[in-house]
Amino acid sequence: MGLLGLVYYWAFAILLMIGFYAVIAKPNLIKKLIGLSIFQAAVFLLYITMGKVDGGTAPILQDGVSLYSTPLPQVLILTAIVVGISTTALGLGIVVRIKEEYGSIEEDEIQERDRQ
Amino acid sequence: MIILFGIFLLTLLVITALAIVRSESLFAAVILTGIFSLLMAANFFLLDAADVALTEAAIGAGISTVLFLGALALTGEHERGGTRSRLLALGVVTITTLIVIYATFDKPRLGDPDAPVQQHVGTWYLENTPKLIDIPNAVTAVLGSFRGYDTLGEVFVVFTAGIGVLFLLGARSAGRPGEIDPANVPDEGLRHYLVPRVVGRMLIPFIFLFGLYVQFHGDYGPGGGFQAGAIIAAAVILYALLEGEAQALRALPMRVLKWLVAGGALLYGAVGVAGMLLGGNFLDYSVLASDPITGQHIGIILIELGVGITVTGVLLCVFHAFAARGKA
Amino acid sequence: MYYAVTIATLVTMALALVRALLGPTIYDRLLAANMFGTKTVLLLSVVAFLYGRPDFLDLALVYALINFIGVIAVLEFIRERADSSDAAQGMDE
Amino acid sequence: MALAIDILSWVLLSLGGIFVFIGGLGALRMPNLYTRMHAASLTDTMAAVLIIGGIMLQAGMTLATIKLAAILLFLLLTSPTASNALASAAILAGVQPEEGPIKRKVISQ
Repeated sequence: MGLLGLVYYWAFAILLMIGFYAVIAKPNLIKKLIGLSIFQAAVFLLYITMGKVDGGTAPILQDGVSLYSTPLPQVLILTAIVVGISTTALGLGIVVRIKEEYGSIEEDEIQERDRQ
Repeated sequence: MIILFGIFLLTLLVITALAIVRSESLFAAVILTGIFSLLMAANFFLLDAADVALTEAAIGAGISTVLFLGALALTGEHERGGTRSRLLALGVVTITTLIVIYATFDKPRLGDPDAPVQQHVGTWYLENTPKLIDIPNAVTAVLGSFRGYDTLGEVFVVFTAGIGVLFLLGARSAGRPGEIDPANVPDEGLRHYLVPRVVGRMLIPFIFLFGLYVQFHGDYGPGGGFQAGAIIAAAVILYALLEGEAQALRALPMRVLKWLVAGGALLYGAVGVAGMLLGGNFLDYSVLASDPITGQHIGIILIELGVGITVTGVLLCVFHAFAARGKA
Repeated sequence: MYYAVTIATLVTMALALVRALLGPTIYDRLLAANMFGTKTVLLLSVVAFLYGRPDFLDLALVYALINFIGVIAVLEFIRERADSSDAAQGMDE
Repeated sequence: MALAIDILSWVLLSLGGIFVFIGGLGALRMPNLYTRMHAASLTDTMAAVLIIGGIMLQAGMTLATIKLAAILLFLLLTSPTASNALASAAILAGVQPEEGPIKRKVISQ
């Protein structure tokens, strides 16, 4: 295995930072939210990667199988996915209201209007 | 061999993420997000997380696309482009990536049986699921019983998010959302597109049936309330897309949806209180029946039902709130 | 043999992704996303057997049932946009 | 008998793999949207029938075969529907099908 076993973590790091870049560098609020959901997905990937065990199988018990991947990270992430979409919906709701009040969803234009 | 497949999928995942961030059109970004979700689900499946993959599938195929498109319809679909202090951001991101990658060298390799994750409480759950709860799906056992408090908290977060969206988008719009008079909306939805309409209508009952199967089969295979809630919400959203908002609201009025949102969370809490009244702890299901294991089974089925009802209600409320805002 | 099918599916996913990245119109991307969905169903079915746990076919079933909702949503989105601005919008991007 | 079923299922699976690949190639190389759609949707359907048929032969008479049959049925219904909806959306938005011999255009963003 060696380094091959770390590639998943590297992908996690890269995805995390792609999402983070969208959040800090893109002025568009919806783009920021999409970036945030990429960030979120990267964290999901990290948890699930840690739970995997060699030669194991999914933690749904079956006769004749003795090695299972650990169920705990899967439980945490399963609920987090549904919570993630709900909070994203809340964020989109806020963006829609901002658009209605400010007429724009670009961060700098909103700040411009706030200064006036 | 499987690990190579996984790494290939991860490469595609990273490329897709880059394309999403670079894309100027938000519409294109949303469609690429659909591909991202498919890749994510395939990866979860390769990593032995069948339940998680099922959740990602139920949410990613349809619902998230529909929500983002609903928001785009209200805000415009093009990014103005231009990036503030791009070099600074790139620098920060590159340095952080390198630090995180450097840190991964201390992590246990993928699938290492001696990793800390495999040592402590996870093993305990796997050993005790057959003894204490006696259902095959350890994920459902942990979700519903061992960590029932956690799940209760998550359900309340979903509940709160739903209420938040209703507050934000329900306020101060001309026609109050959900209260549109169905008779006044003459022609909407895809009524004139016969192929999607006929096939879609034919499939809706099957999607419902499959949602119920996922809900109640969750003890024995991948599934449970979270996934089933998303699948059933997808079926209703499909109906709304094909026949128009008004028709969907006539079939399942906003009033009912709000009851569903609150009722599911309430059912979950009530199961916990029932345990207390019967002499156990909060969310201790073993006192619900004379035999503790039967009690656990009853408790898990009831709370999963509560979860499913709340998730369906919240996702549908959010969908209708966005759609109604567009028409008001 | 399952491996061969898996590899063919993965390569096709890569080709579809290239199409999704090249565009040029939004509908090319959507076509690629839709292809990706079908390929994922096939991949998941094959891998379920590769792992020897055919009870996980439920996952492929979810995608087979609800993956087309995304395309329907785009059609509805375009229809509403065309309705609200009667003038033809032309191609995206 | 078992050998015959094995061979048949391998043949189906490999044909399916070839179809999948051809579909991907078509979606990538065809010159415009509607031809790409044609390549992708036709091979999608054929490949699904072949591959899932091949797995069904391997699975034998089990619950898995019934689930596979359901997957195949729903794929056969939804995949062409999605193509239809996609084409409708493209036409509605004004993407014109080209007539006559198709010239390969330079792809520009």
